[in-house]
Amino acid sequence: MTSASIFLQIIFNGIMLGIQYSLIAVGFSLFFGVLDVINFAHGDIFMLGAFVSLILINVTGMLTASGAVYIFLLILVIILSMIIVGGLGVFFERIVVKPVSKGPTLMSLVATLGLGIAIREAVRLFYPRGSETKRFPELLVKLFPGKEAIEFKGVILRYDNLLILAVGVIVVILLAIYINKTKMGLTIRAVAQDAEAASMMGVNKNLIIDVTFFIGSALAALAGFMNGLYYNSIIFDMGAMAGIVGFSAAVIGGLGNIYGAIVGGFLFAMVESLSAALIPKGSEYMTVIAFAVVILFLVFRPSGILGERAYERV
Amino acid sequence: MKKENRFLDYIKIILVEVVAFFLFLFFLKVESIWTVIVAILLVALIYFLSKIYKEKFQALLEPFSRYQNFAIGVLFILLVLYPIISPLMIVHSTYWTLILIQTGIYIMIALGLNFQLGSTGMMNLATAAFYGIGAYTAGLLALKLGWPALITIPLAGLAAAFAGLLLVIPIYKTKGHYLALVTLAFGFMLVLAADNIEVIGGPQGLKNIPPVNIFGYSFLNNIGNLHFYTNYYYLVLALLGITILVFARLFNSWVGLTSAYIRDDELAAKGCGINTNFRKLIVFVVGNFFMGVAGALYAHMIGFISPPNFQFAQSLLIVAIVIIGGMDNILGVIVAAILLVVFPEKLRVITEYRIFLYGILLVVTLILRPRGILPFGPRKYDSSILKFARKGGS
Amino acid sequence: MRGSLKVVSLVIIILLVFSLLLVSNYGCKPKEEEKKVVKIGFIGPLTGKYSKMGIGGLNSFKLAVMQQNNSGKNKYTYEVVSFDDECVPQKGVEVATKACSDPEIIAAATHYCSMVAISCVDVYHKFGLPAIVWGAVLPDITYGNDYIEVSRVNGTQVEQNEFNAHFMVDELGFKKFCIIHDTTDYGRGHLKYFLKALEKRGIEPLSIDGVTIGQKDFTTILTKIKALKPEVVYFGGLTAEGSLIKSQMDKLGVKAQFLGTSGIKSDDFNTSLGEHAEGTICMLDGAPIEKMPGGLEFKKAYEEAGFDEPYEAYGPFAYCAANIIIKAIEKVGPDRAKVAEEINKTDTEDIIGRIHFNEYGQNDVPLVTAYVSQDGQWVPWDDSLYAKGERELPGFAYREGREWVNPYQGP
Amino acid sequence: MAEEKKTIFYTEDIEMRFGGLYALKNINIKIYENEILGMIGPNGSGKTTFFNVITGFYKPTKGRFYFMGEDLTGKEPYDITRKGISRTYQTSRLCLDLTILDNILIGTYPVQKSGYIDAIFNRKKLIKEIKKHTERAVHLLNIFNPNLIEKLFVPVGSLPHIDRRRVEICRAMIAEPKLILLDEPSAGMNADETQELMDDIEKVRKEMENATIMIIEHDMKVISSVSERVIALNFGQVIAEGTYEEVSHDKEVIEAYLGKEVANG
Repeated sequence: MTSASIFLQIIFNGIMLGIQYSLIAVGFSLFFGVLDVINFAHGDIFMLGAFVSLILINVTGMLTASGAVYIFLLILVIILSMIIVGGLGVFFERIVVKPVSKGPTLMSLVATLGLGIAIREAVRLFYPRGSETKRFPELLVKLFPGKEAIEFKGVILRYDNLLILAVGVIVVILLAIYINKTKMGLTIRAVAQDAEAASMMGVNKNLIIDVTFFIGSALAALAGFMNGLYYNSIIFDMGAMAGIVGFSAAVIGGLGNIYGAIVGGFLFAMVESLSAALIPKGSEYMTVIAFAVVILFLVFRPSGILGERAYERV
Repeated sequence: MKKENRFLDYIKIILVEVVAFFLFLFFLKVESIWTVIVAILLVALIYFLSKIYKEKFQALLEPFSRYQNFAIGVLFILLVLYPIISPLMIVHSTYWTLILIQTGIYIMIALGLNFQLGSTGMMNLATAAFYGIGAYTAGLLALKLGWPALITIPLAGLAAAFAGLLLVIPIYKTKGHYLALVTLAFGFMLVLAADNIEVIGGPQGLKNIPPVNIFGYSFLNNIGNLHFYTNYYYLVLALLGITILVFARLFNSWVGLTSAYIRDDELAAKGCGINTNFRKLIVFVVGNFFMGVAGALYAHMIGFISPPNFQFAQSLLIVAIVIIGGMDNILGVIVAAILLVVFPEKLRVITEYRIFLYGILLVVTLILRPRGILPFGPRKYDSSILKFARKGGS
Repeated sequence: MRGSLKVVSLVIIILLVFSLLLVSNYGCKPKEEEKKVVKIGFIGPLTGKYSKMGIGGLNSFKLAVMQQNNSGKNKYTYEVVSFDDECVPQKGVEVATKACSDPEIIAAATHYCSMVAISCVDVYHKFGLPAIVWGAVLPDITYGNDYIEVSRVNGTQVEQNEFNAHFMVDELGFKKFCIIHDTTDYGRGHLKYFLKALEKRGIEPLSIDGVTIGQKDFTTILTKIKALKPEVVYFGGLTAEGSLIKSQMDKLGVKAQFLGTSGIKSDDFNTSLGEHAEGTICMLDGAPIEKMPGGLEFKKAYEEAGFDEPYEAYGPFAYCAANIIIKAIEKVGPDRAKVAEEINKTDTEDIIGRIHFNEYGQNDVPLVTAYVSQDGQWVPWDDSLYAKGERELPGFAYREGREWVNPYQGP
Repeated sequence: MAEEKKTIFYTEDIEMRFGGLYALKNINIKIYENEILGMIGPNGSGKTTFFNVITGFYKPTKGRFYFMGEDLTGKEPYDITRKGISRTYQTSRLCLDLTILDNILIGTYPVQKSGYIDAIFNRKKLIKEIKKHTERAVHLLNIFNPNLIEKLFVPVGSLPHIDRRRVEICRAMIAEPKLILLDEPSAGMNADETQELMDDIEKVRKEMENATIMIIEHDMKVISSVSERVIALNFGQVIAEGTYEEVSHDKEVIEAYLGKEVANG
């Protein structure tokens, strides 16, 4: 295994992480756009995504199925979990996020942190044996009977990972299309750009907010599902760090900017895995280094990569 | 108000405070989840009564605003008496003394943050880190150089303050959520650094930090039959008193006004001739100083510190204290600190659900009172200004 | 004037409520018969990530106390007071202080997490409360001080890693190690002592990597390790990270034997990994309780007692700690100082084998057992199909460059 | 006649570009000592942008401007304010949660003497200073609306629009600047309020004889009543300058306001 192939492998791993980070970061960016809140509970929504899909897997009993039925159930589980968690996202937005978002910005920050803690603990307490690490079945392996991965020059590209990646990319593209082409998407952007102007144009802000939270949470749920497939183990507090990382990614990209969030997600992941690989003792420091990069970004590009540095209206 | 009411007012003040004090002691005494529930009901009851009998309630509170110093004095006396009274009533008195000391330390940190976040609107998610810098500085100076606490404590403050200067560029270039993230990242980095630098003990942290020792009097001595934590109780009480005085004075001065303007409308502040960035930097440094002092106190008292003591979760607790208490309101911060530090100790009875309820509590408080329990009131500067203004000038 | 009167009356009402509460509070205290009640404490992580270990320990501790109380031949009735240290040092100090500040608590079994234990030893010393550590393995807890109050039933990382290296190198003949450790005190401790043990045998590890608690992705490290082609990947850390590392090893095709410490010997490791756990080796101090006199009874009793959670790796140690404490109190009566001395003299047999406290209060009977994961169970090496040769360790197959067929048959 | 007057402020080809489009294009104007200069122009003609440039909020893409002979181009807003230029804003920028007193006192920042140390250790000095400025604030409020004096400790948020404007004007006046810039004070006010406001501006004049006042308006009535000299702006360029009479009859100005047809017919 040459150093080159190690490098490639690491890049690939970085991409695998990046797609998950991005999907979380998009949520942060969307919410900030429409409601000017940093929803710190978002990381735990991501965790809910993983657990809900695990429940669905057991309920549908898809593990025993096979063939077309299996694939159908798989897709069903993904979509259902996205819908359910998306709904939950809207629910939390209605009862917590929106109400507090009217207060000072930082209030909402703490309120959502509290919400996150509540969700996390609820799972730990009320999910059977909630404090344990949960096994997440390797659903995709079944789709590729026989060989599990393609390997060239020692680089392992597992089919299931490739599939995860593919799904992620497709979803991101769909999102981009939705935001740019559909009426609702455009309104969301309008609100994100300038809430007052949009509301003057007679936009039903509440509807927009609901839709946004639904999309954001659904994406987080998907990320959670991917995370489960990728690591085959999920735990109630997996959302805490994911939330912080997603937030960082969103900020790097420029809050309120969806593409920025995606770029930020990949960037963060790349920095992490590269520093872990290239720097001695890097694995201990990788998060630190990633955060250092974040700081540098904020200092030299304060409004993020793609954040438009608008003139403040005096 | 007429003069002859004065004594009635004094009596009112004393009565209310003494009753509250003993209620609090009962609250600490009773090892049962019911205390929490009763306490909550009680607060709710008082709240509604204050709504129903508005003017009567006002009549009750009015003296407090008029004879503020007297009220504070009485409260201070009660707090001084606490360590002597509590052992007579409470089994775990030492434990509760420790908890109160820690509450005091948290209040000190929270006031530092309140100056940054509440007064000036600068989010700082690295409070625990600066608190840690203070603790480590004190610990190292005491262990490696054998310096006494009288020196290490202020030095710890300065160390934390100047560590804040590392963030000078971010502070100049970023604001709002971006600054929040910078500080958050900074906090993470410091904790991991501490974890990996063997010179300062790495994950083992620092052990056997000598206790505070003033002019040969070791704080490990028991005062009569009172436990040695009593020493620290009084030390923290004193320093906390100073801290509160300092911040109260800053609030009622140009500093407080300038900060408030930067918080509410930075552009307008610039338009009024304020060099906002420089002001913010100073505020940041001053706030961190008190966090550092608090850290030093903790280090000397417990005698053992390690990176886990200073993690993000701690910073969150501090932020929660400031925001739930009500921005830019010292009293609010104190109330919130008691709410978020002492209450959870009570909730230990239901260990499993404690953290869950903590989360719910945060959310509910902020939904019911989005501006915190006690939002800041008008800036009075000084009674003389108040009188002058009441006279309508000239 | 009237206003104040109203308020006064209100206040009085409130006071009544509280005093009532107090009365009720004392009223509900169980009325004891002539036998004197002695309180003994248990401290461990009852909430949070490691709550399973803590609760497992607490249950075992309670079980011992129950048995002693029911045995009927004791002078005192024992009452367990449990405290939650959340595996957070600061909380640990608080609850330790709480336990100490209750004069009725004579002794306690304390702490699963090394970081918490090390930060609390001073407290026990200051207050003179005899504390027997039942789970934390950091050597300094006992060896780092000469406090008479602090002692420990379970072994330390020193013995554990010495045996670990001995078992892997001298008995199974592995030579090429890659080491991963978490960056906490616990992980670094394991690193330190395992390195020492390897050094003794003239072995230099191929690589050493630190990982942080809560880290999820280890593919990068493992990719590097894979290139080094080790025979064994040693992980000094706890289940949460350990299980992730193992599953990612398999995914990346790192063909090496996975070796853990006591940190991963939890049922959690097996349940969360399923067939991927198969063939993993870990260590635990003490003898396998099935082998010990009374061990099986303990197991049976534990099941009968109807606890929902398993007793986990360190349950038996908590059980022993309770027995030691109670024995001491029975002998010298409920007096902290005397009890502390008595505990220090301990030299007895219990379900984990012989227990003898040296001058540091450390159980110096170097009894460590190797376990291997077999069909989702941790099986003592000697009883395992692997030792019998009916199954082959992945490490052996890989060493000879063969593919390894997972013999997992499910629990 | 204007020639005899002393110029305290002038600009050299100020240009302000946002991306592609010009908000201001080679503006060359003079402000003479203690005159009341009016600046008119339809919405989006660049009036406010001009203020933002000369108060340092925007950095001009080209050109320079001088105050009392000193080049202030590229200076930060707070520096410029300290030089003695203070302003009000089109959408009033007061801190609504803060009291009236606070919102006026902040205007004294450039002349405040006591800092942290005095605030903590030397209260006497501080209080004396605060008292001095408070007296001044009360004096100013007295001029505009005496009823506000009882409300010194009331949050500004509870005040009607015109009173907020007044507080803002007080804030701009209290530091006794040499040049006061009023950015569309009549914005969002009804007829009578506008009337009151014109009187207020007269009061400002009386209160500070030796101060220079520049006022932006698109409401001609206000301009006509208060200003001695008028500059008309359109599409970021000066299209007319002179007395109100001259400017208001200028063809381009009428076009700009009422559109070509009217101007021709």
